[in-house]
Amino acid sequence: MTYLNAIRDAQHHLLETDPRVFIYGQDVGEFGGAFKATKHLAEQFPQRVLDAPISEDAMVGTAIGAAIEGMRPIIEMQFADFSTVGFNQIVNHAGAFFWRTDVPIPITIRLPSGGTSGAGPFHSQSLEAIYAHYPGLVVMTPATVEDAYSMLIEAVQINDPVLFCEHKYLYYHLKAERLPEHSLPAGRARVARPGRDLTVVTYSAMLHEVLEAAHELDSEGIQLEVIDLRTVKPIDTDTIIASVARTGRLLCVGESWPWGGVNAEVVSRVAAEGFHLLDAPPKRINAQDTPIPYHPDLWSVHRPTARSILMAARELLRI
Amino acid sequence: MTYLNAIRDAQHHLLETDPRVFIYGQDVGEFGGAFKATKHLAEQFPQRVLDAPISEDAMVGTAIGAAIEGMRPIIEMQFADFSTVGFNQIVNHAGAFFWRTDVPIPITIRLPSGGTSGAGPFHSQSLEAIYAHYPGLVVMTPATVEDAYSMLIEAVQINDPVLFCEHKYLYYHLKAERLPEHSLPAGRARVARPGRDLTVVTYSAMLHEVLEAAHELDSEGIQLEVIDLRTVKPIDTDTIIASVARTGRLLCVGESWPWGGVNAEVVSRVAAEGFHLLDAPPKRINAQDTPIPYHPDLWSVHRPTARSILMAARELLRI
Amino acid sequence: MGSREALEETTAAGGKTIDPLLQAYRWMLTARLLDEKLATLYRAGRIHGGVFMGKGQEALSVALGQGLQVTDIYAPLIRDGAGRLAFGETIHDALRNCLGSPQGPMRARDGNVHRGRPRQGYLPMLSHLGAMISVVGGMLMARRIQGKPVGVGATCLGDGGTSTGAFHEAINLAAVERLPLVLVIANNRYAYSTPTEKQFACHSLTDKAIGYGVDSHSVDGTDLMACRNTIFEAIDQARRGHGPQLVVADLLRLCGHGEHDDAPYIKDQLKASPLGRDCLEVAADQLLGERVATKNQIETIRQEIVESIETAVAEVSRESLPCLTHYDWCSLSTRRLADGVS
Amino acid sequence: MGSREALEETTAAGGKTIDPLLQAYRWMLTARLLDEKLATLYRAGRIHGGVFMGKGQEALSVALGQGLQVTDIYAPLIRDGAGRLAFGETIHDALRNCLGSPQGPMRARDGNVHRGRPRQGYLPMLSHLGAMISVVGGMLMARRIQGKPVGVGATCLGDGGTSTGAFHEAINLAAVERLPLVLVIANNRYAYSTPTEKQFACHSLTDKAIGYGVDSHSVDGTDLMACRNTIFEAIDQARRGHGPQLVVADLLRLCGHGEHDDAPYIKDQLKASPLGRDCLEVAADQLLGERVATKNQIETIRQEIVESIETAVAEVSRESLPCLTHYDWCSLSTRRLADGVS
Ligand SMILES: Cc1ncc(C[n+]2csc(CCOP(=O)(O)OP(=O)(O)O)c2C)c(N)n1
Ligand SMILES: Cc1ncc(C[n+]2csc(CCOP(=O)(O)OP(=O)(O)O)c2C)c(N)n1
Ligand SMILES: [Mg+2]
Ligand SMILES: [Mg+2]
Repeated sequence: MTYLNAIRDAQHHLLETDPRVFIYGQDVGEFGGAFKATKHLAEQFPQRVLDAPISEDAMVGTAIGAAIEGMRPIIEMQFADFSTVGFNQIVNHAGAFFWRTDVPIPITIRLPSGGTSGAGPFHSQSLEAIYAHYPGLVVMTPATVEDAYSMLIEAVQINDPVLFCEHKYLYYHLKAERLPEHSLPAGRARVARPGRDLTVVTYSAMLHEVLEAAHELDSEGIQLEVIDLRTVKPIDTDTIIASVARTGRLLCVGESWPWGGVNAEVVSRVAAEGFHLLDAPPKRINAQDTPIPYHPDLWSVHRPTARSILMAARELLRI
Repeated sequence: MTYLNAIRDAQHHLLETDPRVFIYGQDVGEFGGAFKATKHLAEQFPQRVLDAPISEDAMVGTAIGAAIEGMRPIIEMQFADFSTVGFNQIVNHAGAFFWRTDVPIPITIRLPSGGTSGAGPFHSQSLEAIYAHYPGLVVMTPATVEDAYSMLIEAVQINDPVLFCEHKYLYYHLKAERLPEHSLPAGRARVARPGRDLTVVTYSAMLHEVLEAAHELDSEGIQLEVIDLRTVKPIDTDTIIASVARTGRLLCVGESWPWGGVNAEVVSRVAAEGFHLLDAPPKRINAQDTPIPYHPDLWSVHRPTARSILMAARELLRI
Repeated sequence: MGSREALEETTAAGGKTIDPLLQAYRWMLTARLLDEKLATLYRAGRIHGGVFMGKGQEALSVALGQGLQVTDIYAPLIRDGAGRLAFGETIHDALRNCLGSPQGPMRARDGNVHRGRPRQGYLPMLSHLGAMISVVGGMLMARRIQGKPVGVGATCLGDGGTSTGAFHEAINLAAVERLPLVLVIANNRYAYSTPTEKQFACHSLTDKAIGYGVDSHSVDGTDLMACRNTIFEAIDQARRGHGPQLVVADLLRLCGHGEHDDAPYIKDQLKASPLGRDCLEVAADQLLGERVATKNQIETIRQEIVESIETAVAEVSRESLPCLTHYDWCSLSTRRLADGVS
Repeated sequence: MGSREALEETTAAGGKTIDPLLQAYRWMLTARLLDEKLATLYRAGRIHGGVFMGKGQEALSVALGQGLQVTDIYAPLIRDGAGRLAFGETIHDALRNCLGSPQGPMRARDGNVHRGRPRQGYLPMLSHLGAMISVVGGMLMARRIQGKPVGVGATCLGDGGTSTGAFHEAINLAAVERLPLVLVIANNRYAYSTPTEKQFACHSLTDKAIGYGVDSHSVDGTDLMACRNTIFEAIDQARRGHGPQLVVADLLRLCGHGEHDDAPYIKDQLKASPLGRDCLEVAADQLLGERVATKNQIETIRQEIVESIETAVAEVSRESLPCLTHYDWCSLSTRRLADGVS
């Protein structure tokens, strides 16, 4: 079971069990989606898996309208990067509707996110921070096959707009034996690996870089405690603070751009609420503050890697 | 000389001294703009102050093209909130162009920003954090009449895309005797008021709420050191850290939403680079995490005010 | 499910049936007088932000509100006070939204023309022009998927709004899906200060319909009877499965963009042209011509309306202010997922 | 300032003049063979990300590239390999961009079809469909403001791209400003897997021109001579001040969306229809029919091209990799304003 199949299966499950669910997006129908995340779904649910024109703004508007009428639409953006065209409907219409009218908007927008080799500046972006800044939106960033499955199901069940940031690099790279029977609820972070020396907070594909670094440091007798945020809005501050209370040190790792964003928010919370728990200054690692490069070699050093995480962790432990 | 007039005069100066400058936006021509920031300019520079259709995406695209041909366009958004419709061109096209092609894009996008009484959810937004998160953009947030003037001139002279977040509340409320002859360069923060007890970092309209609080606390013998960021990307970390080194305490005040953004970025930098300078946990105050309310009473408690800043400062000093 | 017209006949005050044309006129006049009242309240500092009026657009607006059924969908725009009343909005709700009453449809959170009751198929506009069209389309698509009666979805746009990408994407999508959407464009010659020649270059806005493969209708927006005929026809076509209907009405904005704007840019020549006719006067003449009402009756109606507006202002003014202590700053319906809210 | 055609005649290899039709064919064939080479490199793992090919679109593409002058503006799209060559791009640059050479036009920062040299009026596409049109418009507006010769700005879009708000806003703006814009729409029947009936509902895409008040032209996109005639005419009209020109070409995508896609969704019926003709074969027949070249000459040309592509691949493969130590991660030209960069 790959991360991608988990997303497909979650949608299958949702279509099968909830008549309010339908999927709308470019090429999601007969073709099964650019990444095959809706493969065979149109055959089984012909009126509920629908091809959209290349109109991201209208696609999201359509979903909002359908939600008002009691449906639970899933919108697939072909790439997260193209959601910038539907931006206004997402942040201003979907995000503000419940607060303005008391009518909830249960839509899920799937954003195939993050970098892959050779994808370049406009097929690689991680936009979780952009959407998390606006009120009224829930932002999920599943890092495991199990979460890809259970969180997508939860996203659709949630009564509010959810931006579901699924990572394209994990689509095929990540596999699991079976799908989960139980899972943490949205809004709860997970201690992906316990450790006593340093808390590393991360999410999405970066979890695996962090785990790789943790594994390597383990052989040096250094124990990282790794926290997978799972949702970046809301952020589960309690789990983070509890970990920092144990380790006294904080490193935040994210694939998105450095200015603002998840890392800044996590560091700010820990600095405010867990100041006296910290034995050393908190540290952040992000991608470079440039567009995401096309060349595989450039790409591989643009974003954080196990290697750069390892170096940062060592440095932080030296203080 | 009001803040608004300073913006008008800066544009007049630019049109007069630089033939590469032109202004493009809805109703900016004969009518002089929704806020009269381009009053009489079309009369004096008839081919260079042009009315645009209601097409924010195409307006920004037009500016990008003109910049490629050597012009220095100023785009007026009627309200910052409507820039969400031109979002893709701003962040993906303008922001990434120089890095991709080595051809700079000197455009200035004026965003009438921030809340005023009765303006409601879609005529009140502060989007500096959204634009600052993307690479390739400079984000200015002038808080004074002098800066409104000199920074707008500098914005247009800068070879890169500048988001010029001018605050609508300051348009008429803020007055100065005369325009400045010298001013700090972009990227440099200003100590707006020296003090020894607590560093308050802020920008745009919130500067004046902070100064009011500082004034009030002064009579209690408490001295706030107030820093006006002026540009929020880049952030002048040095000036902030130097101040925290003197005061040992940090409060960040911003009108935008709480998740991420300028405050989170400032706190994170101070926590990382000035950790041992801090005698108490850093603190942030923002607007509530909801759309900006219409009712004047709700609006007045949605964003930080002198009163809430004062309370936060007192609390921080008690630690 | 009866049409609003049928409804009116049975529900008119005192059980008396009231002629639909006269009812239209009553709503138009109510909208006009309510706008004037709002302008006064704005100038008196009792309304913050802005007041946007429908002067000159009442005939067009009321026709759409009146042509829809209660189960239809309606997403009006800035200048649709008359249509809102016809679709069922009360004077009280309109006032509440402008005065910021927590009892209003948007509970003082959003204001002025941004009001609606989505559960009743009546949508509050987003400020961003063009944004409502796809939402109405989505509601229609949902009903179709659900296998429910779909009804008609109607929404409005200005000449300026046709320049938005949102308009294009939404009407194109509606055309592809052949949705029963009625899109009424009020070509009132200006978008704020911008004249149509800086907004589009087609000969007539109805030409846009050809580019989308949808039906179009054009009508003199100053003429109530013409508006009713044309718009009822468009609604009927949509209801009978002919896909989206684009209605373009020619008229002139007889006021500023908002109450703050005295609109010096509107050309005298246009004001003096047939476009500059006041639709309210045209409608009154039609009432008299059709012998639906007498001058006296019209005058009585006016007085009744003035009185009901005054009463409503007095009542709404007594409604409570938002309570600021423990105000609910939660932007999610799922409270446990609200970040930093307890 | 001579046209590209005149230029060709004097600069053709060996000083010999070369017939423009033959030159068009040469570029078409080069584009086709280069695409095939890229596909091979992709399958061999030497190109990451994707390869997007112009198979079936070479005639249309080359006509536009060939019709433009060196001082004109050209913003091609995904399937415009032939037009790029005609506009002056070298095989080396195309390869560099796909193989990620730092000597390429985008210096390995952007890749595959996202390449251009803006200083030479040749724009690199943004992925977001429709985004280039307003940028070309802005370049034309700038030249007009500057009082310089404006020239013509040309750009391309697919049938799917017409559904974007960006397309609408930009062509409408160009129409209002009466800019000398040529917009070529390749209606190749599919947007990725999505057929045109799910993309628009108008009878012909030329109908859209009516809605914008611009001229339109339609052409058989499989026919090189027809494409040259029609597109040259459109360019000429734009140059002579007739405002934006919309050219709609009918054809079929003869490949997958990208090299990864074997396009099972393309209907056999379409493949068997006149739309499914291979424009390269049609062009070869035209060359023979016009007695511009013999079969032998065409074969010689093919061999020359194959050789020059092989040479270019060998040369570009030897170019250096991006140097990762001290790589310049600065996204601003004003270095002192770059946040966190020293
Ligand atoms: C996307 C967007 N851009 C700008 C505005 C600001 N704005 C509000 S109303 C208006 C003019 C609208 O003109 P028109 O569509 O003709 O409607 P009218 O006011 O004439 O009824 C503008 C530019 C907006 N609301 N939305
Ligand atoms: C705004 C936007 N949405 C989605 C995409 C993803 N995408 C890339 S190409 C494509 C299909 C384009 O079809 P068409 O315009 O007909 O061009 P063709 O591929 O047929 O040449 C899509 C959906 C995109 N590039 N931009
Ligand atoms: Mg108008
Ligand atoms: Mg196509």
